[in-house]
Amino acid sequence: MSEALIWLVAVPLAGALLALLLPRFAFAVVIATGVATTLAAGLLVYGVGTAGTLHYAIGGWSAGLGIALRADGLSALLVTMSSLVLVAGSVYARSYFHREADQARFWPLWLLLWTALNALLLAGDLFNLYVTLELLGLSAVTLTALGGSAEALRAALRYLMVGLLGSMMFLAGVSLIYAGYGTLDMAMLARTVQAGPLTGTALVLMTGGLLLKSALFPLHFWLPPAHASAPAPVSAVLSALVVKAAFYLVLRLWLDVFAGAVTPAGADLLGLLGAGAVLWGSWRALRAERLKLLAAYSTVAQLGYLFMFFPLLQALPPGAARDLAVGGVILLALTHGFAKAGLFLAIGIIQQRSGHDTIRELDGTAQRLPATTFAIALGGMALVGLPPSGAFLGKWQLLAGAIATGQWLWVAVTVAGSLLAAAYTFRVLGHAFGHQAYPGRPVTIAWEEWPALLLTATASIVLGLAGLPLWRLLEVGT
Amino acid sequence: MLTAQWLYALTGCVVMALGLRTALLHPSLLRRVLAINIMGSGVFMLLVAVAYRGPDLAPDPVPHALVLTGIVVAVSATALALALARRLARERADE
Amino acid sequence: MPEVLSAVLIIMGIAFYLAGSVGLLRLPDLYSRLHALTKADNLGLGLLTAGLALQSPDLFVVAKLLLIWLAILAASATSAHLIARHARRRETRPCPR
Amino acid sequence: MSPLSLALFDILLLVSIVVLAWTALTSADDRRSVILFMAFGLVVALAWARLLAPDVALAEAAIGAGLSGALLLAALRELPSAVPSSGQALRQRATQGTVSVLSAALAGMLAWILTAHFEGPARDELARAVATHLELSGVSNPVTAVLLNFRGYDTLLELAVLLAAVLGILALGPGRAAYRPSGPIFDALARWLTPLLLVTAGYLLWVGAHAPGGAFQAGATLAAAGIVLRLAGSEWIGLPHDGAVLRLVMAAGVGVFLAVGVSLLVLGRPFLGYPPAWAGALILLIESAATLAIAATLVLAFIGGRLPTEADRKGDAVTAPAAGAGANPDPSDNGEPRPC
Repeated sequence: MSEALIWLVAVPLAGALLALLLPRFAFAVVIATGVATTLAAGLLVYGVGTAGTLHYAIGGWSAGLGIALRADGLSALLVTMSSLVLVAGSVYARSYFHREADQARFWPLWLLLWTALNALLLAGDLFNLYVTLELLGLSAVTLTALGGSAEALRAALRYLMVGLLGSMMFLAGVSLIYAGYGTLDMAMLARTVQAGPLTGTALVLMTGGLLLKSALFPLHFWLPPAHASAPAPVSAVLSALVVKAAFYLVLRLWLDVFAGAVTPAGADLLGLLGAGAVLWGSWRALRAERLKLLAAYSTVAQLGYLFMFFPLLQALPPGAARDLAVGGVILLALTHGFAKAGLFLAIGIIQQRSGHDTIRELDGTAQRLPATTFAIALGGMALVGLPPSGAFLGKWQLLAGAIATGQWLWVAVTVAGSLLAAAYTFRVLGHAFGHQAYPGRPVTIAWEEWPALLLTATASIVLGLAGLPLWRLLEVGT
Repeated sequence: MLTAQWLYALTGCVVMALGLRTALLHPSLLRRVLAINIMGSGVFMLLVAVAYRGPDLAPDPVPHALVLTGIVVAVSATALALALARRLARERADE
Repeated sequence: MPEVLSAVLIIMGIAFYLAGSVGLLRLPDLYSRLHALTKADNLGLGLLTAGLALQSPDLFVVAKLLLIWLAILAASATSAHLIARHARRRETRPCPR
Repeated sequence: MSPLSLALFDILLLVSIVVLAWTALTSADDRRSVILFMAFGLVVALAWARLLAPDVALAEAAIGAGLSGALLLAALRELPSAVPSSGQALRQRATQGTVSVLSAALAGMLAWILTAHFEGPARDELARAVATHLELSGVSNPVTAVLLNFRGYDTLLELAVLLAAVLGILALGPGRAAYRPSGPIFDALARWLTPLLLVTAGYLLWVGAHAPGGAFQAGATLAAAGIVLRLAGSEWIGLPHDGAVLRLVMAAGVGVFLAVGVSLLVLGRPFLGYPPAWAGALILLIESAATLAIAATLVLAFIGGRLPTEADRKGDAVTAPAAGAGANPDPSDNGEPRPC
């Protein structure tokens, strides 16, 4: 069972090599990888659900000497989400890139990104995390640059520099930890960690690096240009998974590895920055002129909600209420992942069909591309947090936790953010449904439109209804 | 306490901070890339100093291996950054 | 006795390095700076090599030292040539005396 | 060496490191800055040797100072040097102050923590574990044991990082055109330096099992041979012309490593869990493939893209009129004889 962990890294990596060596069969390789990875992820979820946290010692060496992989409910769910999002993205990318040369460049890097995501989510070793962060960063940057425009190149370069700075800070923190504790294994560290200046500084350095990478306000400046100028399937994965991977690491470090060393003041700071992100990101999304930019700013805002959970988790005593809050943040992250990925794919379709993504000129889109417009509506519903989306449950927990601990500021920000999200969603839909006589017949292109539709439907319906079993899974490990 | 270990670790911190400062502030991209490399050298120096056990004892090999990995990752990132910048400069020249 | 000879050689080598560095900093134009640098360095390194060779435990080490010296000689001579040629192609004039 | 002279050496070395770092970072001229950076790398390599880290010293000299320096130098004349606009000066001064203070505070904080930390005993558990298990690792150089066996998974992913970078570089378009032939003297040097570098690379690869060296140092040395050839005016410097073969070489490092890992997994052992009797041979196999892949990757990084085609060269002629090593289109080069 625990061998599923290593297969989740080995299979996409092998896929990347095959796609590089046999460009003609690249898509077949990607689909095979997708099927295998999704099955392995399913096995992982089942294994974690029945047997609890899974470990895999690479090379058979004991933890500490060798590198361990580890999966609990949180990582199993995120791995499953990445697999599903990446499969949907792959199906869509097949029709997005028309030229064969573009496809040949795209697939190996796409699969390397896939490898990096799985390796990061399953890593149990701090230095290994640094390597996976770099693999993730470099492949994400290159995929962004495949957009090809000067704008995309500029955004990719800035993304790379920010990412490098972030990983260097992370590495500095890791070095400090090695100096202090003589180990890099996260489980061993969690058992021995003590609050103190060394641990505190290391945590600040690592968290700082990760916040840069997860684009938390006010460090978000690099995200909108990168996510708005990358090719659509890449934007989907960047927004849904790559920034979330950095958030996952912050969560892992704060809740798990360094739980004994975090302070309420630190958690409050993260919460405040998150609140700033919600307000600023939603406001900029409302003012955006292009759909992709709107989606990118909305990512900034949605990440803000995730960080607003930190002060609650810090204030809530261990027990049922705190477990519910943990479940809430993860459900929110999952919902946003599915919804935003679907949204970017849908925007990509609109952009390719009508040659632009200017919001003011969307009139008639609903008649022309009904399925895609529906996907945007479903995605928007999940971003606002209407029932039965997963975000509804997530935000509910956020509000419940904030009220229970008397932190009213988070309540106000959540309500304001949701209203703003409703405003920008309806602004888009208002234009899309705008009356304009459209002479042609509605188009439905199955392979292009289904992925977006399925992803947004998962976010807005399935996750909400499947909340309960997911909750149970999360009790493992966290 | 080993004085040498302490001296080298401190120098590592200084070099890292100098690199960080320039990486954040300098207007030239080339210099920022270079600064991140220097910052990396500072971090590596901290690691190698931590591994040092004095002139007569074998040092801890684990940080050495980590630094080797770090050096290769740094050169990969440097190469990619410079290639991106070069392509961007070409796009600008075409405009 | 070999120790003393070795020390003398090494000190002479260092003196040549010093002269080369002073030349690099003080001489007026690129050509004379190059001249000072390469001549002094090659000779300085040769003396250092000789001094270290006298101290080395076996011939294998001596051979390695010799190889290093030869490689650096070739590299520094070639790079001095390239730099000087580049400067001449860009028509950088030597300074008048 | 006596403790006093060693301490003097340390202080001299550390002062040069800080001064070189500072001047490389703050020099007004990018070119000077890159050259100072290379000097910085070499002095840092000395520091690694001083701290008994010869493996790192070799890698730093070859990769950190050598190849990174070569990459930066090659990029130098293609990148516009940014000039800050005067309108932002005031805001910049405020930012500069803040960032400088924060960086200094970080350095001070770290220094304080480390001073307190080094008072205590060193954390030796992991070093001891490595020493205890060294016999099972198949090699006797502990650094190679950590890199290729105990923490081999890191190295596998690191080779994937290298692959991602080179795929990115290749996707960005054509590389630089070949340099102008450099004349008989450099040719003569290249003619005997190249074989020497090839032999050295082979030696470093082989010796890595029991002494300082290994795939990364060997790969960097091999790449250096390619760069020397390229500087001598050769265009494709021995890399395979066939795209498929080239891709095979690039993928070889990760490929062989992964194939070994997965085969062991299929045979019922842990991923990358070499049987001790086979470990030495498997590590050598992996390192050989990795050497080739690393060298190819680094050389491609130096070329800066795929091999330029005829069409690219025409485009290049417009943007970069003279692409020779010595024919740098210097902005100050206006045809007038330059003063001394």
